[in-house]
Amino acid sequence: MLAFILRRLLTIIPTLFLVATLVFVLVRLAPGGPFDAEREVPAEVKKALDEKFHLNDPITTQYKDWLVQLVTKGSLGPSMKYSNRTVEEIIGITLPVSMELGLWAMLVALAIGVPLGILGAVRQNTWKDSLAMASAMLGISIPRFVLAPLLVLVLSLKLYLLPVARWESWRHMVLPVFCAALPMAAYIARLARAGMLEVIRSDFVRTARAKGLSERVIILRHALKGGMLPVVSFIGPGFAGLLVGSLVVEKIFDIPGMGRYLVESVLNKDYYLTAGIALVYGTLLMVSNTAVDIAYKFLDPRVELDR
Amino acid sequence: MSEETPLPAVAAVPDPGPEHPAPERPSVHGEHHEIEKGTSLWRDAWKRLKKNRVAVASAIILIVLVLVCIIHPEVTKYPYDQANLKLGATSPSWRDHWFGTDDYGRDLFSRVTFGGRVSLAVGVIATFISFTIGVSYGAIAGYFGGRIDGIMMRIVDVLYTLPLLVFEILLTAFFANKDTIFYEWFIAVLGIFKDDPTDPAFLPLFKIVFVFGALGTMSWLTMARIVRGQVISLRGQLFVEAAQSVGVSDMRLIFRHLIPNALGPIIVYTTLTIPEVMLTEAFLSFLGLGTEEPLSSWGQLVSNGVESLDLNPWLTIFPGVMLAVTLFCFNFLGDGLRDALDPRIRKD
Amino acid sequence: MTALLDIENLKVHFPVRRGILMRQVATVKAVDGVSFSVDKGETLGLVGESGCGKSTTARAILRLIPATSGSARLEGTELLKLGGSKLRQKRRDMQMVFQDPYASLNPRMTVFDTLAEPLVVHGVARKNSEVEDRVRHLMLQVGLSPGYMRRYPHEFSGGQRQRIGIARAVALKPKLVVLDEPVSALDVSIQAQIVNLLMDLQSELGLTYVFVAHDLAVVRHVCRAIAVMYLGRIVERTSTDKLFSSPKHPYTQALLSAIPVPDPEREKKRKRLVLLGEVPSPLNPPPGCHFHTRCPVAVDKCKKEVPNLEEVEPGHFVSCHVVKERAGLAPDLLGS
Amino acid sequence: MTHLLEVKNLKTHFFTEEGVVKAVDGVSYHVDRAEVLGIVGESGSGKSVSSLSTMRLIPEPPGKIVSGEILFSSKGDKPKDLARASELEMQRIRGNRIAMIFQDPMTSLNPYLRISRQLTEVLELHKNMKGNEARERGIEMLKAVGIPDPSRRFDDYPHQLSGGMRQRVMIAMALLCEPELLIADEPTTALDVTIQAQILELIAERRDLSKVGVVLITHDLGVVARLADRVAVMYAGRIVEQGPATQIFKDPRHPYTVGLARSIPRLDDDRSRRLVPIPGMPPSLAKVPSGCPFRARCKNAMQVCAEVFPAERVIPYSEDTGTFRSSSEGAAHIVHCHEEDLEKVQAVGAT
Repeated sequence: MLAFILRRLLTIIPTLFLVATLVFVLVRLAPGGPFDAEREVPAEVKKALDEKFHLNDPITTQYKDWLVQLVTKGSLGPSMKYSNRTVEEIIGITLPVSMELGLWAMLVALAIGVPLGILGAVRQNTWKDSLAMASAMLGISIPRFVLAPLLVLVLSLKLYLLPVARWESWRHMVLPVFCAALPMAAYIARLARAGMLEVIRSDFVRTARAKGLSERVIILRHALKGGMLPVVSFIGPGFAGLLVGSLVVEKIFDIPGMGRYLVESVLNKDYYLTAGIALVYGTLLMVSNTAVDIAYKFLDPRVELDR
Repeated sequence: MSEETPLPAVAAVPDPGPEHPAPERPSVHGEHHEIEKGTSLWRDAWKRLKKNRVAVASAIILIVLVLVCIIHPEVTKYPYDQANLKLGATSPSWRDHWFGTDDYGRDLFSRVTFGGRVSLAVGVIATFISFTIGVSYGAIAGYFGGRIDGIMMRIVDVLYTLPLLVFEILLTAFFANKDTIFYEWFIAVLGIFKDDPTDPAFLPLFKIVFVFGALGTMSWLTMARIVRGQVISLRGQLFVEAAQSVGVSDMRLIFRHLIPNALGPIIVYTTLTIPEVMLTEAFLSFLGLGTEEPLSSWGQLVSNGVESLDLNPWLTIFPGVMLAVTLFCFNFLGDGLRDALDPRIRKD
Repeated sequence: MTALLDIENLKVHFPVRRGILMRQVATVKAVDGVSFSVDKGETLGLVGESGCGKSTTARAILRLIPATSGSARLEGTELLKLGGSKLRQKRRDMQMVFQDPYASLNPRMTVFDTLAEPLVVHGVARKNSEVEDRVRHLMLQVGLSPGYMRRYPHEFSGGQRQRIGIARAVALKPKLVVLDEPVSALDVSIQAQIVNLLMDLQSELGLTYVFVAHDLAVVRHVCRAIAVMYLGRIVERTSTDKLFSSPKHPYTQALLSAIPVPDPEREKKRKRLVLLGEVPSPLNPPPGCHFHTRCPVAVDKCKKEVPNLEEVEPGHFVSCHVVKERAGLAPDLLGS
Repeated sequence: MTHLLEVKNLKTHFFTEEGVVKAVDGVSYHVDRAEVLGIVGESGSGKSVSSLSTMRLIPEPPGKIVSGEILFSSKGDKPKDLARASELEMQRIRGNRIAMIFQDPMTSLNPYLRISRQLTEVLELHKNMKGNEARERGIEMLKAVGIPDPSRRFDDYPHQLSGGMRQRVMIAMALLCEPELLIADEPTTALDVTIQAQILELIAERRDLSKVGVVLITHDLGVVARLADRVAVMYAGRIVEQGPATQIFKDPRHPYTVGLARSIPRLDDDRSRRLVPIPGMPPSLAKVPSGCPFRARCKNAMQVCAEVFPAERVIPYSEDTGTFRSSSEGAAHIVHCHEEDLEKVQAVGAT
């Protein structure tokens, strides 16, 4: 197990390096710079700014400096738009907000999706199953940026039940978390149902019935573990999906999370901020994928991690 | 269940059996034999699909939607970009503007059908690109196997762990503009059709084309994995070994044996890629990275509509619902195809 | 009479690779030095339990998997060294019938396509009418109505599919046909139909068979000579009559005694040699004689030295250290 | 005398889109204590469905026990009709009074749970045993079925064991609560012959030592001959012949039984003899013909065969066919065939 984690770390590091390089190259190859945007900046000011951020150095030097700073000091460089703030400061403030939104959304998605999927499988081909799966399909097909405004329109603007935007109390959290969670819950419900159906039809569940176990014990003890494997392996890519969710949800609900800064920094050509946020996303994704692999091992004893 | 499960899979096999028990060996110079037509698996699948009412309804809705999006912008008296500032935003009415108008007095119905063209075009073109890359990549890796397969799949694994969306955002934000080589290519191609390809009016078009490409080149990973898995499992199957033992050449093996059998999952996944890609485009447009004015796309229309959600909710509702309905239909159709092409999991 | 097929010291080893670098960590010796020969028009049975390497041997002879070393000659032509187009041409002379009649037919091809393929590939029949005539004839030959030629495999029962598989194998009038458990996936009442068909075709077309099976009763019926395999090696090889009347190797004896006879009275009288334990993993076979871990008569020598396949009586080859000292050991295995 | 299990006129049908599949269509048999009843049949004959019906493990829908009685008398109590028992009552009987072994030991054990868990849960459920007590009993049972080093194997996962070992674990699991009836559905089909011999030996030992009644379902006449005291032959959802094993093998009265015996090669027959196959193939259970389902393959078929399924006919006991294990009442030789002329029946297939 330990060996596996170590080996995974060994592949994560080069991959992260790859991500960092790719991001840096993409950002820097793009024409235009951070300071030739909308309004005209006086030439000398621009020159000073370019100087300050070493934009006139050869690109290889900039890349090298950035990497060295990153590895030695854990520094992601300065932000160009929000002067006087470093990228790690901005991430330090915004990441917890995004994480809070993301984790809650993940929990809500699991809490809705898993029971719905199990219900669908256990009551297969009944109206309960059809209803659960039709709503899951709906959940998958309605984009968050359509769902969110509609919910805001009804719940906030018409019924005045919940606040329209911002991130202050739990009441502010309800709509964004729900909007971020719903498509994922729908996806999880379908996976959970398919996984459970596969297991419920397997020979070993029939064996469990032949032992005289009650339906409840069969589902909970014998079927659940195997049936949830597809859901577990989805959680890794699911984080990537939540990333999309947070970008949209943060924009609509005006939440000061990291996703919004990614979009803004890209539009502003805030090189270091973009690269930093992309790197953080990459790390999160890879760590969650590794965690999922380990969880898989705990659920399915047949899986050999060191293959 | 044991091998004698009397469920439909078994019962469905038409049994030419007991009524005409074959003699152990009929004489070679026997009676005249009427040749009857068999039912191929494709025909079986088609029959199953036709029975699936939701899938058929989805297909019909999609066809109608596509036709409307193709025809309406050509015949309407309110072109999608024709502003009427005096009119301003009006709510939907049966008489004139079915979906109402936006702040500039532009007809929303026209903007939605035109946006539908963009969305559907993205879906189809980007899916085609991802299909081409994914199928050939996966088939090569799966067919040659060994070290080539190892390296190719390791690359896919690494790409999977990257936040591809971030790269999509970066690509479209940084490269969909006038100063890149892509724009030069675009102008070169456009020059064939238009006299003045450098007209800035074509810039939004370029951005959309760029999004097609970017989305296509980003969404082939799963297709590659599916095709590889199919090819590998087919290669291990007895009928392929049987063909080899007969002396069938590699080419014939690929085209007569492997591809026809791998087609089912490929079709299903292609159908499911279309809504996925459309969703991503809509999402990019929503963030302000995709389609630009005066072109419209559903994502961008929603994005604009949200700004005046409390005053003119229809500006959000109509494009949003259109998008949702389209995605819904594609997803159901894909599901129906999966069930029809893979009778084993039909009961799911 | 000369042998049509001559196998000498055939070995098929699979490397076991592990880790990121796919380093070879072990070798599975699936087939480890197998020799036998089959005369023209004869049938040799290759028997053993799952994992003994009998199917691997068959596939290696037909070049469906690569052999590691050894030689396999068909009418004097070395099959293991043929390459590319020469090999494809040679496939005309050697064909295979597979165990699973469900998986061995391409589900997207009609019976006609399946049967026409060998003819077309080898240019035996070119004109459409010619191909159709041949297919028609083939179907009649294996007891299928040609009226079914446009049907797909899923429209047939297991026995009928196996007939299609057999028709494909004999389409090119091969010299050698390897039958890999051709009846074990079929229902008992259908097995006899297929066995009879195979025997009829053999005499009509002068075919030579290698019959791979685990069911000794069927093998006894079909084969003139039998080779018994255990963990990649042949432990006993002789004529069918001798093998059943006086089996010499303790494994053969145990195998025979394990097979039930459909006669309750005889079953009660039979002497049982129930082996302990199970077949060891081919990944890590025991040293010396592979069978010594389960052998009731093993001595110290068996754990160290690999016994050779020696001729203990004319035409009776046994690979056992003990057998020579135990002449005449043949318990009443059949209860007769 | 009451039988341990008596199935009377059982019908189990499956209601599918393609029509009604009559998997079991009026089957009657019984088993006594310390007796092995072999049910022989080809795939699609309904033999597995009949045993799953006894356990009430038919997936419902599409399956349903349409009619009939399944009388089970536990510990000599008054017979209870399992076909009408509640699910709760069945749960108390399954794994406790009646246990079942399945064909494929590779898939019949839960791959996600340790063997210890899968064994002890039976004891917890039916015997109220806990912790160490259940553990010790489980290990004891593993030892009893011949698993070497049972205390170490106890906490393994199924995939760490070979096929034969897994089938032993399955048997141990079935025997934990000392059931009175054991249903073994093709217990050795997936195993090699030398392992099959071990497993059959084990089942015979259990019959003799714990007096368990066994229903052994198989397609292999040899397995039946080795183990069964009585035999029932199934064809297309019906039992066509049943009786003492010696009788069935020595003096078969149904053309199907005769044909089956002739069509299989044996280790002890004349090996130059040509096998005599039964022509044609079994009917699909979705469209079993009227009357006798075997008539399409039967040389003796008469007009009446197409009209009614033959009623049972008892073959009189004859001195020279040897001794019966059970009481003579339980060992009657019954056949369902319109053709009473013995010579004609036995001439089937003899070309």
